[in-house]
Amino acid sequence: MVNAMHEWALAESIIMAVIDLAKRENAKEVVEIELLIGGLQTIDLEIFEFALNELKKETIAKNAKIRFVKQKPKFKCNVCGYEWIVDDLNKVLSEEEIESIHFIPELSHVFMKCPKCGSNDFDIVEGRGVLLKGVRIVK
Amino acid sequence: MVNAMHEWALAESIIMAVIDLAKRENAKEVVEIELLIGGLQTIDLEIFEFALNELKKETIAKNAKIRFVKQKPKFKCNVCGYEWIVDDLNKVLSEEEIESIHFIPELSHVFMKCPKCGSNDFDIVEGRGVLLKGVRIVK
Amino acid sequence: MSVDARIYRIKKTLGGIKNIIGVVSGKGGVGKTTISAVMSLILSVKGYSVGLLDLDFHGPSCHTILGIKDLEYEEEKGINPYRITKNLYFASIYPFVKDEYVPLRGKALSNALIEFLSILNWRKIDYLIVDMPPGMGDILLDIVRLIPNSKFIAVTTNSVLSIQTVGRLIKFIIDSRLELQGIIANMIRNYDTRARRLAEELSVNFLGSVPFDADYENTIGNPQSILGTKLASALKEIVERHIT
Amino acid sequence: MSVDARIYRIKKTLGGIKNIIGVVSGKGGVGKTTISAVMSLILSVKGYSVGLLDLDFHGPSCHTILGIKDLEYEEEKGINPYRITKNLYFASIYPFVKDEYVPLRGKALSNALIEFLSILNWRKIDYLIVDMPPGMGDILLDIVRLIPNSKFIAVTTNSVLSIQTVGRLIKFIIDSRLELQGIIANMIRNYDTRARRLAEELSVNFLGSVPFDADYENTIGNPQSILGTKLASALKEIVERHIT
Ligand SMILES: Nc1ncnc2c1ncn2[C@@H]1O[C@H](COP(=O)(O)OP(=O)(O)O)[C@@H](O)[C@H]1O
Ligand SMILES: Nc1ncnc2c1ncn2[C@@H]1O[C@H](COP(=O)(O)OP(=O)(O)O)[C@@H](O)[C@H]1O
Ligand SMILES: [Mg+2]
Ligand SMILES: [Mg+2]
Ligand SMILES: [Mg+2]
Ligand SMILES: [Mg+2]
Ligand code: NI
Ligand code: NI
Ligand SMILES: [Zn+2]
Ligand SMILES: [Zn+2]
Repeated sequence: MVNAMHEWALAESIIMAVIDLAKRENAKEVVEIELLIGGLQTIDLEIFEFALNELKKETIAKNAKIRFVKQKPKFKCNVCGYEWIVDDLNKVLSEEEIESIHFIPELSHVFMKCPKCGSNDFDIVEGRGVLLKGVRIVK
Repeated sequence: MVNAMHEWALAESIIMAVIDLAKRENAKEVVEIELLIGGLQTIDLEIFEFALNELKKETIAKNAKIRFVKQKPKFKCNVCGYEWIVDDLNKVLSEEEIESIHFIPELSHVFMKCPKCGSNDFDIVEGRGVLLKGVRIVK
Repeated sequence: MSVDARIYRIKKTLGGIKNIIGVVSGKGGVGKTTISAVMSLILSVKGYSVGLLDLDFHGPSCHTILGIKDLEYEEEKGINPYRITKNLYFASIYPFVKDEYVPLRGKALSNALIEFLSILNWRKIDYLIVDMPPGMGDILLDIVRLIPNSKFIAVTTNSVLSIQTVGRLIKFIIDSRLELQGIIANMIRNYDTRARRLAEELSVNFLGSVPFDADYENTIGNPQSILGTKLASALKEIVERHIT
Repeated sequence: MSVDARIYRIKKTLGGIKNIIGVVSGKGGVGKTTISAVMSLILSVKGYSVGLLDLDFHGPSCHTILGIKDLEYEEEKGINPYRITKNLYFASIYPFVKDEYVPLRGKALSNALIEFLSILNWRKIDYLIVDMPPGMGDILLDIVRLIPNSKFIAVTTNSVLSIQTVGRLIKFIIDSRLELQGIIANMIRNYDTRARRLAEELSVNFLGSVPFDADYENTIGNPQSILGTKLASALKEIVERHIT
């Protein structure tokens, strides 16, 4: 059910943060919200966008343009130093694993290993998930 | 006793790393070693330099010029966001505490608190201790 | 931009909870998980609405005590804690990881915690009991940072090894100006003197002792039987006297 | 520059040690510290040169078992582990922090570990016993990363809660292609069946059982008395059969 999906929670965090930031800056209006969309979290962007638009209604951000910057998940191994990008999670993970990572991206440490040395001890360098990158306001 | 001080261990790490890096690059000679000297560790720079010079004798780095870049310890609180620099550790720490931090800089979390909110939960942003910043070689 | 948006939703979803109680010790194996789980059962049987949150991501085990095998979360603009009974809710990373190992460094642990807290939907419950991992790392520091109104119960055995580690932790709680409800001495065989002395020395409440109960192990996984143990009776008295 | 120079000296100073054995469990309170400390005593009494390294930075306690109060390190182009007897060496962050609490996030924990390892001067000893903290965080991951030739002994009690957490950890050790010497079942009252079954299921050695020893607590702090306990006798047998 589209209206129940957890993307709503992610959107709610973003809108609450944007409103608070705007208020603290004494903004008249929020004109743009820039969001990083990391591919590891595999969010449903359509639903996420729908939720953002619903939630910003009747707020200081109601007219804000939302810009998404997509980022592929990139990892770096702490053991051997190898860096890699995953283009398609479906090639290395089961549906169930992708679902767990969808809720908590750090669980990629449970289900993924460094392709070179086999270690779970890597860093998620970029492309983790949803991130508030910038807010443009007018005062 | 100058010849026993633990600065020798720090110097040994540096020289071993420099030699290995130089070898892996097939260098003929190391001409410069740049070191960051973070103030939190309060090393005895004279002894440290003496040790470096002794240890690089008869190595590929024997003629290397050593450059020190000093850095004051800077902290950022994870709770309230406050950032601060400590100019003189003696003003906020006992001699014994400085000594513990001298051996393991992270023990500053045991003996220091955020000046604004009182939390031990801060990051050492810079000025932690000795760090190999760069090596200049000729091939 | 260094604002973590997730923290806003965490404050909101936890904002409606009357009492958030972290069960801590610094020391492992003293009974934090046991006391968290059994205390939650006791409170819920008494009619309070209760949440139990397992934050031991490296070794989640509340679900084992409660005998829950196939829990799945329902999505509802976030995820709803699993409803065990009509007034007992439960959240753990267990359904996501099952029996796989969970090797997470501190930074990842912290990020996982914040993500998890930010997508959970807690009702306006009376108690949220938080089962904390051992140590004084990212999970403890983040709970202190993100939920400054949480209260704590420190658990210790009567062994010197436990006493000294719990002592460190309690000093941290006090210095951080957080509310410590008191100390529970667990797995007591004959004496609880060291635990009582620790409470006295640090001027904190001694909430009571829970005996070592050899029969308890066989009730693990069966809440009804757990409630009949000597362990549960002792904990019930503590709950009645100090928590409700 | 992303080279950590300290790692070079760590490899060098640990390079002369014949056996590096990490005592692990994932689970807290199962006896890792007890077994690490008592095993070190046993090995040293047998004449081996032994180092004991306490890596539980959040709650160091090996020194308490060994009854060492005023240890100070000697500087010798680094720091020398504290010499307890002529062939037993000891290192811990305890002398630096005393009874203060040590609230370190993972990143700091990792950095402290690397710094400590890089300034210690270990002799060419026969055994280095490493007392590991609970969990699967920075300390475990760094030991695995920095000392790939270390061997491990997993400790568990016979409780389901311990078994499942130790099970996770052992799978991690196996998947990481590290050498697991086997499992020790500790604090055994009647049965060690679950621990034995775990060893069988995972095809790892069952090294033996150490009984729950009610008299042990009173010997803590007195190595001579510790060596006379039933706990030490059982551990001695295991050491003789599987470690030496
Ligand atoms: N009062 C008690 N009597 C008997 N066994 C107990 C008691 N409290 C805890 N235990 C057992 O002790 C072990 C450690 O308890 P646990 O709750 O896992 O501790 P922690 O969460 O602090 O690591 C478990 O095997 C548990 O079943
Ligand atoms: N075989 C045993 N018999 C009796 N008590 C034990 C035994 N092994 C450990 N203990 C006690 O159990 C508690 C936990 O042991 P500890 O070594 O601190 O575990 P860990 O290092 O795994 O947290 C301590 O109080 C210790 O004295
Ligand atoms: Mg898998
Ligand atoms: Mg002080
Ligand atoms: Mg627990
Ligand atoms: Mg221990
Ligand atoms: Ni979703
Ligand atoms: Ni020094
Ligand atoms: Zn790798
Ligand atoms: Zn602060």
